[in-house]
Order: sequence, then structure tokens, then C-alpha cells
Amino acid sequence: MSKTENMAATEAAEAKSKGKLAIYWAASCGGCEISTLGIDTKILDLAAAFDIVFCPCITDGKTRDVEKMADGEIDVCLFNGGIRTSENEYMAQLLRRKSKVLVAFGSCATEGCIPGLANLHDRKSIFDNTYQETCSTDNEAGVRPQSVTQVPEGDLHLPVFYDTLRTLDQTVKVDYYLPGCPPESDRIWEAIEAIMAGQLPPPGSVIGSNTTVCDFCNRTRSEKKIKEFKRTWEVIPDPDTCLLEQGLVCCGPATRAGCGCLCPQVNSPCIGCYGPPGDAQDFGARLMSALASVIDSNDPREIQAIIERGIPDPVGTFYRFSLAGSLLRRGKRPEAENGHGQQAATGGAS
Amino acid sequence: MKYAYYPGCSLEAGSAAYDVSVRAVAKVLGFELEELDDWNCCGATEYFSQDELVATSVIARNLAICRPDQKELIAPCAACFLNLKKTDQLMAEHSEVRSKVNEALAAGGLHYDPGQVRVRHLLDLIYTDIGEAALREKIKQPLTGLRVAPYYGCQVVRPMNGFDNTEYPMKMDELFTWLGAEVVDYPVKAHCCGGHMTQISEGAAYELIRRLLDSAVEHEADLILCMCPMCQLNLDAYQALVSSYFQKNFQMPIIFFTQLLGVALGLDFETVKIGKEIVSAGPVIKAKLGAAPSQTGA
Amino acid sequence: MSDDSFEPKIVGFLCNWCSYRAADLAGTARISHAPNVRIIRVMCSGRVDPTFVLKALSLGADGVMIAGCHPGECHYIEQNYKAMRRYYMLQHTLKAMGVEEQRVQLVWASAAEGQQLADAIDKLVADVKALGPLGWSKNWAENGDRIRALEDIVNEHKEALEVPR
Amino acid sequence: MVTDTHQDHRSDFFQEVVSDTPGGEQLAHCLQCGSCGGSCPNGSDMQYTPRTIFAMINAGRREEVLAANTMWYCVSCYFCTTRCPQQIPITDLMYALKRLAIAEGKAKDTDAPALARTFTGFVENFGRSFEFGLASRYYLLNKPLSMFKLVPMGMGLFTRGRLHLLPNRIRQMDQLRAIIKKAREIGGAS
Amino acid sequence: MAERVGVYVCHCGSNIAGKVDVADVAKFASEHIKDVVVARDYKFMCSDLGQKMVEEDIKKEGLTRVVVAACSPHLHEKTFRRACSNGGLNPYLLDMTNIREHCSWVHKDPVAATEKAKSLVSASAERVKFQQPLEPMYVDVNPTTLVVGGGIAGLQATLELADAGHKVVLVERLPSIGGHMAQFDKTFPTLDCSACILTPKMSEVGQHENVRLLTYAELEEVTGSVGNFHVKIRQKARKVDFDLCTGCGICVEKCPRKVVDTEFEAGMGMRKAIYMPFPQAVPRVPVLDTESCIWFERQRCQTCEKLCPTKAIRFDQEDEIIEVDVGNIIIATGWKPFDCTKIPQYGYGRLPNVYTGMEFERLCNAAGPTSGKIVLRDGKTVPKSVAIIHCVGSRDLNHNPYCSGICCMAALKFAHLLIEKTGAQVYSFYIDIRTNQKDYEEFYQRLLQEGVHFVRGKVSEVTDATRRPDETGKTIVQCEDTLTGRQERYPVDMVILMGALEPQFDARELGLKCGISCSMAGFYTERHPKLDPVATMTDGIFIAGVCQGPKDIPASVVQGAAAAARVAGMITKGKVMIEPIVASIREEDCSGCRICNNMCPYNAIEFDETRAVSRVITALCKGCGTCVSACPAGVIEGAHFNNSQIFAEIEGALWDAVPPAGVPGESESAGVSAS
Repeated sequence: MSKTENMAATEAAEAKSKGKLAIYWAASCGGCEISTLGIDTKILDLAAAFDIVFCPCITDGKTRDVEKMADGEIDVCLFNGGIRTSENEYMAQLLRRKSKVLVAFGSCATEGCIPGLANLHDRKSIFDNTYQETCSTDNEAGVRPQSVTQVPEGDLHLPVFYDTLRTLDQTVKVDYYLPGCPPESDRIWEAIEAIMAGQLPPPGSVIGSNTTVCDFCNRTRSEKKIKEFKRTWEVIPDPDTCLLEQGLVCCGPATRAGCGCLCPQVNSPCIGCYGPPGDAQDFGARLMSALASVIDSNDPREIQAIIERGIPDPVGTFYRFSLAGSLLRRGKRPEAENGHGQQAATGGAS
Repeated sequence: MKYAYYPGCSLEAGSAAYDVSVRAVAKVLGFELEELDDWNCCGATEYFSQDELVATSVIARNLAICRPDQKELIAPCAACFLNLKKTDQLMAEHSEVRSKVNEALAAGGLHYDPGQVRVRHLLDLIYTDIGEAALREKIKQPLTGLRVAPYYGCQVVRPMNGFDNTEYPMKMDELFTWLGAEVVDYPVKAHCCGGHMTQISEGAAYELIRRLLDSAVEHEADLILCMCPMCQLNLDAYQALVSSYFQKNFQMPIIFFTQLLGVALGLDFETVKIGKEIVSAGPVIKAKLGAAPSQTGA
Repeated sequence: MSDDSFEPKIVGFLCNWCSYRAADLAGTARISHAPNVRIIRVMCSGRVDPTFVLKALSLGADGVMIAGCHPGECHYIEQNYKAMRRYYMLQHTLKAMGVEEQRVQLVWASAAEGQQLADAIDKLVADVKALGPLGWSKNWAENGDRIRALEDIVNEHKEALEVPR
Repeated sequence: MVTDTHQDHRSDFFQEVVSDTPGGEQLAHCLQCGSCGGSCPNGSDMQYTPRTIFAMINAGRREEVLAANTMWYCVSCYFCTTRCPQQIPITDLMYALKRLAIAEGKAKDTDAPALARTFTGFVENFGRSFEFGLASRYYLLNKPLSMFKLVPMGMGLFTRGRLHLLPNRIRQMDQLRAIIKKAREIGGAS
Repeated sequence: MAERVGVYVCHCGSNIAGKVDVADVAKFASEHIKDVVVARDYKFMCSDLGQKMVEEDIKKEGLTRVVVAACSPHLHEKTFRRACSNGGLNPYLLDMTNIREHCSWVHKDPVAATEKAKSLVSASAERVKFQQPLEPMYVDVNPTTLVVGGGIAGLQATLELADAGHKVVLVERLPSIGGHMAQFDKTFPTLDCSACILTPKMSEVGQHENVRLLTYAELEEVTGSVGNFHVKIRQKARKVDFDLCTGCGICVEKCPRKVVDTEFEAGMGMRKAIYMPFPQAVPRVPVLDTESCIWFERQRCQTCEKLCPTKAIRFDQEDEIIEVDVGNIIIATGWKPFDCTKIPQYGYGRLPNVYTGMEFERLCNAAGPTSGKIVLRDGKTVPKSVAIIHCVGSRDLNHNPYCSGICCMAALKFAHLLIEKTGAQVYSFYIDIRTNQKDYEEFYQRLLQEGVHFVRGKVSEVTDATRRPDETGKTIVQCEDTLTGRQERYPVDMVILMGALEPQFDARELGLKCGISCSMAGFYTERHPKLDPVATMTDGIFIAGVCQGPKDIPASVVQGAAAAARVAGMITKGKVMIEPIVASIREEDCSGCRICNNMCPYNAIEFDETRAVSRVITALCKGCGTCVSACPAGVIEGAHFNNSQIFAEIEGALWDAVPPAGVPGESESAGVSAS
């Protein structure tokens, strides 16, 4: 999608012909749609500017309608959710083809988000857990979803559930990113306004701020030295001092601003839902490096003890939202070629 | 305060006086020793001469059978203390030792991660965990007038006990100073008693015993305090043989430090088994402490 | 798993003042060692960002070495301690992700320790050889069923995906 | 780690001794300073001081070393080990030499192997050792004559209730035996 | 706009080409690395012709980046930077990769070596494309120099600079300059009197017009960088008015309080509460030790105050902070003796007749507490037999692994003095005798001639536990005579322990203040152990004497002079170049989280409270890059080692590894994409 095509889209909008908007929901929770509706009465402005041609959760539309569209017919597609199944992947391919501008909308599409944490496991262990191991499950026959089931009438297909959840841009080319879990309504509206006004940054950009959550945090900060990382339930934090300095693992310093610093405002550490700012390659690595740097010890054993005690779940801490989009993308899988039948990745068990 | 307790074979038999006095002292000082269930022999020095891995594995079994809540294991015997501590340390420092020992332990359905159990000597416990103030409070019979020669021997202080100097240990000296005794500062207090040399080369062993007795006599000690069954046996049971070998007349009572500690805490001789030693300690203690020690730990 | 023909690819981040010079010294002293470590010079082990390590692993490295001056001897006074803290934090995370700890090793080598560095390289290479390839890119690849599923879909929706040229 | 690449230049015997002792590779750093030989309570009775033994190991003089009385005079007092300026685990190396000597039947002039075997024999049957049995069996088998000399001492201990006639047996003897058996199978230096 | 990269692969004669197929590497570069427009291999790249080749290619081929694959950049980076400059290219657009030390010299298999060379070249070529032109910076050098430490090394450095006409501020912690050398009796191997050769230098320093002498003063804080250091010095309160005092000594003479002098007399003699450490002290101004003074103990006495003819006593004097600006700093803080009680088996502190070397120096010194008479602690018995034990706390992994260097010679000196003064039988217990300087071996020969009994063996214990009748009343030295292989006991009257030379107790803290590092042992690390032994990694800070490593007087003097010469060079040049490898913070993206604030040991990062952002003070930054990797937002840029450069280098190094799968447009998605 080149600049010229964008400009063409903009010109078309200026010519009062309404633009076409699609909103799709792959492996995600639906929070992004709710946040979209949170733009409130501005939804009318949106409706004035765009026809919502496809959005299964608020309009009645079928895949085949999209299939029938011409390539590039949709002006903007806001795609939320990661790519978990073959259906997700097909829809991503399809909407990519049909859209001029494809936006990875929200944390799931951008960096995998919570569903991406399942990348510590493979399909088998996820299914074992979901369909067998939880206390409330009663499944003596050991039934598992099958991608193909034969019935007298023919074969029934279920989408194939992949071992690895992928982000949208690991699947198709993405033009813009709108991070957040979910993106704040105000940010969404700003992005839509930018689209409507044709004032978009260069393709491939994240639409959002380049500073971090700390920029919007009013707590007093000083030089940092940490002897102990604390879990949130262990302390009632002082409301005026930097949470990190109080030993809480606050992701604020490594997290893109955009949320308005909501969590620290209510005395709770930032959990990093807006992902990394600027050109940080790996959110977890940035946060690991920063937190480790301020550990106040030079003794290897003490350092290890501080880390092991304070951060019992490193992947969940550093990659809560970004595992699928991180450099390593997932936990190591068993050696076997097909990923079935073998033990789950080590990280999963811990 | 509760500790796991590893008495060791000697304390079950020949050195029961040590065991009995340790338990009696524990009761008075208010700490609890829970005997490690189904412990086995530490192998003394003998297994190491035959098969290193068997030696460490046999010792490691004792560490592996400690319950999760038994985090500190107290060993009064020097050889047991050293072997347990050394095995834990070897496993911590050498990964191949760790894996091989655990492979052997697995044959018995056991596993041990180094650092799981902290092996400590009884002296460390009394010196550090009980401490001067608490001890002074409990004194019933100050040891004033008694000249004692604390004898540390080798394996409690070397190679790595972590609580006292390896060359010139002082903790037992300090302990008995608190109890009012006159502590003899003699230079050989951490020298060797001969260990099992008595059974290998009489001459060599007797010479080592003689050096210790000579030095204690020279410094006018009334008795020698031991913290190792082997030391006690060598100095006490072999004393007559050493005397005749060198044409001397040693009459030096040798008892375990816990026995005299018990006396200071007001326990009577029978309770701390004074009288089990070959060269009697009772008379000199009675003589020096004036009146006979108070009876039955009142 | 340890295949004799497997030659691990390892990236080494060496500090300019100590370990890079140790590697230089290993050279001048002709201390032969395994050829698997590709050395990248940084000014200080404190410059080594966990991102570098993850980047190397994600680009196909089977192991990573981080080498700096001995603790207390850093040419920037104490920055290698920061490298050490980050190393343990990174190891903690890598472990949870299933990367064996021997694949990423932190080594201290002073400018005078060519032999030590060479030994450390040999050890790292031997350790990684024993573990086999990391193959993280293979780790991303979906299983055969993904390809089959996609083929199915493509076949079912041929028309929709056909691009008129 | 430091010595790995050097080891091929040293005698096979050196490798053998060192590989049988955790931390033994430090022996490569022996300065021949003699602080071990000077510290040893039995140093003057030894045929060769530990330092000399180390030089002989380095020189590969296997037979002479294994036939020496040095290690049998080691009383495990650890003075040498704590004083060694090069932190060589000397006492442990002495154990390694004892093991090699016993394994090859080189220990001729000493009863120590017999004593050790008697001792461990009890451990393997009862799980605990047992002084009276140990002493009587060892002396009966090895030094029947010198036993008489010890009678007064034995009587002294006996009358004070310090010689037990029966050993205690641990409950999980099977477990201990399984561990010992496995350890023997794995074998060698731990 | 693609870069035009030139790659040059050096043969280094057969040093590289003998193992690496250099032609193949060059071919690889031209065929497989994007943007490489020139790739050549050449016999000797560092030769004039090699350099010319680079210059000409820059001009003719329009190269915008240069990669030289040859030896270590530590050897020739400057050479090729110059070549680039000559060709009109910014010198920082060069990258050198090391295929000699790191490749041809250390790998046996030619194929593997060639493959590794390709990876290194690939890494370098990918990296160089991201390099940016940088300009070196220059600053003026303040001509005043600070010397820390008034021992022989510091004195020498001070005099060299002062005599050359430069101003020097000399700071000494103790009341007088002179250092350990002032305590010694004789010096080896010439046996000239230590005081006789030292005191002239001391008084010269004391009177020199170019020297500002601050004794009883300590370095408090150093800020700034080469050329412009700002230094705070704590002048401890002497309780004596420095300007009024004439040094008459009445106060010292009349002071009623005597205490053991643990400093100058090493505990062997006494001094007063108000004292000058020794008669030749410079400056001749006493110091009042408030811990022993009766006035400070119970507000009585005041004898000194009453008797002082110039009314110079100031009980209320406080410490004072003196601030000076200097261009360079020479650290010559010397050493402290090993604490011999750490080796309990030698009995020091427990057995009366065991002495440290420093105690013996004072015992032997004609100006010492016994006026040079060698007697036991009872004050009268002359020893008939003496044991001197070498390597006490040196060459011992339990204490200090290094050789203290001077003890062998000092032990020989002691043996000579003992024989000369007492005629005693002297045993010298050594592991190795090290006499490797001019006339030292000859001195050893002389002592052999004089009949010293040298025993090769590290002493195991010194004891009073007697075993034989002849040992009664003696101090027994037990050791193995390793030359006979026998354990021996030597009953003697006196034992002297040759304790190790250890770094000053606060060497690390001082190092931190000045921004220089210590070795594991605690001696300061030089810039290069052979070629730059008195400079440090911190420009403008030099080291001299034992603080750099154990050494004797001649070597300390040489280093003092050498450090002064280096400083004089800086002053003459007047300007100093600073490498532009520094960090910078993109302030517009900095959120002021302050994680980086305590990352910098040089305090080069400051926090701007008003704008709530952190900022790098370029002049202080040394370019280590630790803050760059600590920044959680990734907004700190490390010039010449920035992320994009290193990422490209990693990618290049792994050119032959399996690339990551699953990126759109690649193999798998190709199956469904329509193109």
C-alpha cells in the first residue's frame, strides 16, 4: 500500500463519497469493539464518514460478502485479535486483499496480548488443559476438537487450531498499528480523525505517542535502587512515590503512553498494555534490562535471589501482552516434528 | 527452637555420655533436638578410602531423608559433622558430584538438592543461637576455680566449619569463660588426636596423644573438654597406654564439653554421665568447685 | 541429539577493554579454540542489551556469549555488575521459555586471560553441541496441519482469492 | 576449566589422581612450597611428604607413589588443606591415593584397608557402625596378638558401659543397600 | 540511497592468508553482501600501498563506507581511520574486523576459519552501513596538576612537574609527606640510609614555589574530566594554626599524654597527643590527635595552648573543604602492610617475639624507639637466632595471590642487618628467591657468603608448643625443608614475618571518586600493562608507585617521573582530543523515569527537574553504553555503538543461519498470497 494509494483514498473521501470501513475480530476478547463504541456520540460522525461494510459483531455481514468485494474496495479495516486458527488466518488474508489500509487494532493484533501467552504451550497441552485437566471438566472419553469430523452427511470442518498464536503482521502486511488493551476510546477517535483527514504517518507506523506512561505519571521520582521486588498484594503503596521505587514491578517506564496513566493513578502498577514505545524491538527485553539495572546488589547469589523471589513468573511479567510479538515469539517446543504427543514447553509447567 | 539431630554411631554406644549430656543440656537451655528418623552411619573416614561416590551417597542419604521442615541438622560428632557438611558442599560446588549422587540416591527413591539442609555443629548452636546472655542467665553452678583446656580437634574446625577460626578456634574458650571457668590458652587445642592411627601405627598415634596431654599438663589444666567422640576415646581410653609408652604418669580427665556445661547449668553428675570416662573427672570437679555440685538440676 | 556434524552458530559480545583483548591475546599466543563464536565488539559488557541476545537467538544463533572484565575490574568501574544483573534476569526469563541455560553464558576474562577465554569458548561450544541446534526459526513454523488447513481453505475459496490480472 | 587444555601435557597418573578427586585439578598449581609436609602431624613419619608425593605424581612415578606409606599416615586433620596457599584439596587427594592403592592391592605394609573394609562392612549390614564389633573383628582378623595389650582398655570401657555388644540396625536397610549398589555401579570419582 | 561499501581483506603476509582463503572471502563480500561495490584482498593492508588503495577507492569508486578485515582494531584502527580521512571520508565510517587474532591464528581448520572470516566480514559490512560520521572534540588543559599521595612516587612526580615550571597541588593524608620510605632504616641493595636520600626531596617539595602542599588532607570529590577537573579536598583540622606555628616543638615536648604510635613507629614506640610523626617531618607543623588529647577527653590540661609562644593552638579548629581546579591528576597513594594476624598459625599478636617487617624496620632504625638496637620485646635480650619468613600473605590464594615483589630483597636486607648488628644465626624461609633487578642477585650472593641459612619451604606454623627440651623458651618454626624432604623444627628467639604489600584500605573508594578501576587484588588498572603503565582508562588520571602494583623504591621513582612526563606532555599540547563515542538522550521522548540516573559511575547523567527529563553531560560521558541498554524506552542513543549498528552486525554475523520463518511475504504465506 503506497502513499499514492492513500492519497487516492483521501481524495475520494473529499469527493463526499463515503468511505468503507470494516472492523473484524479474530482471537481477542471483544474489548476493542466496546472501546470503539466508547467514542460515544462521535459514532455519528463516524457513520457520516464511513459505511461500515463488515463488522460481524454489530452488523449483519457474511464472509462471502467480503469475498465478493473487489480488491481494495474497503478503505480502512480495523482488525483486532491475533491469529490463532486457520479461520483467523484466512480472514486476515482476505481482509488484507480487500482493504486499502489495514490497521492492527489493539494489543492482540499488534503483539498477541493475553491469548499470545498461550505460546508458552503447544496445542496439545492447551487442549489437554482446556478439555481435560481443569477440575470442573468431566471428559472421560477424552474428546478433543477435530478439524475434520465425518458424519453421514459428509465432512464437517472446524478451523484448525494452531500451536502458535501470531500477530497480524506476522501473517499479513500491516499498514498501521493502534496499540492498547483495549485502545482508549479517545485514541481510537484520534486515529479515526487522522484517517478521515488523511493525516496519517508513514505506513508501518504506530499511531500514538512516543513517550512512556511515566510522562503522565505525577508521582515523585528519584534515582532508583531496588533491593526487593514486591508483589502487589504485599504492600499498600505510597500514593506519591514512584511505584517502581517502592519495589513494585511497574511497566510504566517501558510502556507507550496513551492510556493516560490509568493504573498508577489508582495506586496500581502499570502492566504494560500499550506495548513498547518508539523503536524498541522487544518490550520484555527493555523492561528486563531496566529492572535488572537498578537491582541494588553486586553479589550474584543475592541478585538471583532477588530476581527469583520477586519475579516468580518472568514471562507473565515481561511479556504479558507481547509474547507473540516478541523476538522469540513463543516458548520452546518439544523436539518432535509435529508438536503433538510430546510434553509441553518447559515454561508452561512453571 | 527446634533442630534435627544426627547423633551418629559413636553417640549411640561408646560415647553415650556425649549424647545423654547433649539431650540434658538441650532440655535446660530450651531447645529441642528431634532425632533424624532412621539415619545411617556417615562412614567416618573409611568410605572415602574406598569409593568416593559410595561415601558421598551414603552420607547424602541422611541429608535426603530430612523432612522439608528440618532445615538445620545438628551433628555433635566431629566426623559426622564434617562428612555431612562436606557432602553438601561438594554437591553444591561440583555439578557432576551432584548428578551422580542423586543418581545413586534415586535407586533408593531419594533426592537431595544442596543447600536444602544446613549442617551445623552443636557448639555453633549453643554459642550462636543460645548466646552469652541466655547462657549466663541459666548458670546454676559457676565453674569458678576450674582450669579447663578446651580441645577442638580437627574436623569440627577444618576445613570449613564457617563459625570459628581454623587455626586458633576460640568459641569453646569463650563459652567456658562465660560459665566462669579459667580457660587454659594452650597452643595445641586444634591439633590432631591421632584419629584412627591408634589402629594403624601405635607409635605415631601415641606421640600425637602425648603432645596434647603434655601441653595441657604444662598449662596446668584440670581437665580437657572434647567435642568429638574419637578425640575423647583416644585421649581418655589410651591415656594409660600412652603413659606407659612414654614412661609418664598422665592423670588427665577427658570429658565432653556438654558434660561440664551441664554441671554449670546445675545438672548432677549422673544426669550428664560424668563417671563414664576412664580417668575420672568427678573428683577434680568436686574439689575445684568446692561444695559438690547441686543435685538433680534444681 | 549431539550430532557430530552439528556446528553451533554462536554470537559473542565481548567488551572492548578486557575480553576482546583476551581474544586478541589468545590470538597472539596462538591458543587454538573452537571457530564457532562470531565476535561482536561492544565498549562494555554493560552495553549488552538483553535485546541483543534475543535478537541473536531469533536470527538463528544456537548460543550466545557475553564476556566482560572481572567483577571489580571493569574499565568503566562497575558496569559489568549491571551486565551481570541483566544476565541473571534474562536467564530467569529464558529458562521459563525453555531455552537451556548453557546456551547463554556470561564469562569474565581480563585482558591477560587469553587462555581462560579460549577455554570458555570451547566449553560454551561443547555445551551447545551437546544440546543440539536451538532452531528458533523452526520453533515458529507451524506444524504440517497448518499448511494442510490453508491448502483446504485455498481450495474451497479459490475464486475469492483469485486476482484478476 | 583453566587446566583442561593443559592436562594432556601431564602424566597419565596425574590425570588419574586428579580426575578421581572433586577439585583435584588444583593440583596443577602446586608450588612445591611444602606447607603441607610441614603441617602434617605425622609428617616426620612419612616416607615421602605430601609435597614429594605430588612431585612424584607429576613425574608419573605411579608404582612408588601407590606403595608409599604417606596416605596411610594421613589422619584427615585437614591442616594441609586449610594452609595450602594454592587451595589444593590435599586431604581429599590422599583419599584418592588410598582408593587407588587399595584397588590395586598396593597397600601392603598397612592394616588401614582392612580396618576400612571392616568398618564399611558393618555399615553395609547394619546401616550403622559398631565399635565393639569393629574392634574385635578387626583385631581378631588382623592383629590377634596385639589384642591382649588392649584388654585392659577394653575392660575399662566395658565396665563403664561403653562397649555395646549388639549394633543397631536401621529400618530401611534395603534403601541404603540399593543406594550403595547404584553408587558402586556408577563408580569412579563422584 | 544505498551506501557504497568497500571491503578490504588483508593477507598479513601468511599470517591470515596461510589459514583463511582471503580471495574467497573477498569474493563472498562482493557477491553476497548488499551494497558492497569494491572487495579486494591485499598482502599488507597496513602498508603505505594498502592505505593508498583505500584512499584511492574512496575517491574513484565513491565509497561511503569502508571495512578492513585484518588484525585487531586495537592495533590499526587509527591507521585506517587516517586513511579514510586522507581519502576524504569521515574516519568514523570505517569498521575493522579482526580475522587474524580472532580467526587465522586460533583455528586449525582452514575451511572453518574461512567460513568464520566470512561471517565476521558480513557482520562488519552490515554494521558499517549504519555508522554515522562523527567529529572528535577538543578541550583546553588546565596546567595545574593534582598529585595524591606524598610517598616517594608522589614526591618524584611533584618535583618533576614543579621543576619544569608547572603548578602542582600535593595532597597527603598523614601529617607529613615521606610515606613508608621515611620509616625504613636502610635501602637495598646499596644499604644507604633511607632518610638520608629521602629528606632532601621532602624539604625541596616543602619549599618549592610551584608546589601547594596540603598535608593531613584527603581527596573528597572529583568532578569534571580531562583538562578540567574540579577537586574538593578535605583539610582535616590539625588544631594548630598552620601560619602561626613555627615548628618549635614546645607543645610536643610538654604534652603530658603519651600514646603508642601505631602509625609511624608501627606500634613499637610512643608519641604525644600533639605530635610530629618524626623529626624530619615536612611540614614542621604538629598535629593534635583529639582522640588521645586530655582536653578533648575531659576539658582539662591546655598545656600546649598555654605554652605555645605564637598562640597557634586552635582547639576549635574544624575540617575545611579546599577546592582546586586542575587539568590532570596523578594518584600515588601507595600501600598498606598485610595484617599478619590473619594467619593465626604464625602466632603474630599471640607470641611475643613474632614481628612484622615494618616493626623490624623501626627496631633496626637508629632513629627508632630502641635507637637501632635489635632486642626482643623485653627490651634487653639480643636474639641469637632469628627466622625470617617470606611470602606472608603473598603468593597465597587464601590471602593475596600475587607476589609482593620486594619482600625477598627486604628479607635479605634484614638478614644482613641482623648479622651485622647481632651476629645472630639467621634462617630465611622462602619458596623462591626473587632478585631480578640490577645488583639484586649480587646482594643475594653476598648474603649466602655471610652465612644466612636459607631453607626452601613455606613455614607451616610458628608455635610455643614445645616437643623437645631444646625448644623450651623458644619460638619454634615448623616447616618442611623441601630440599631434604623432611619436616623440621627450628627453635629461634625471634621471628620476622615478611607481610605482603596490600592496596590502601580505601583504594577502591578513591578509584570510584576518580573514575578509575582496580584489579581483583585492588591495585589500580593501567591503560596498558606494558605500553602505557602509568595512564589509566580515564583520560587525565595517571597512577604511579605501589598503588599500581607492588614495586620497590627505584621502580616507584621511575613511575612517578613517567607519570609527570605524561602530564607535562598534556600541558605542553594545551588541548586534548576526546573520542566522540558518547551517549545522548532524545529529550523529546524521554519521560523522566530516572532509571538511567544511577547507571553512570561518572555522574554524566543529570536530571532536569523543571523539564522532567534526563540529559547526558557529554564531557563526562566515557561511552560505555550501559545507560543505552538500561533505558526502558530506548531513547538513549550510543554513538558508534547504537542499536541499529549492533542489530545489523548480529544479522550479518548470522548470515548463514536459518532465517526466521513466518514473516509475511515469505515461503509459507506465499501459498495463499495471490502474487
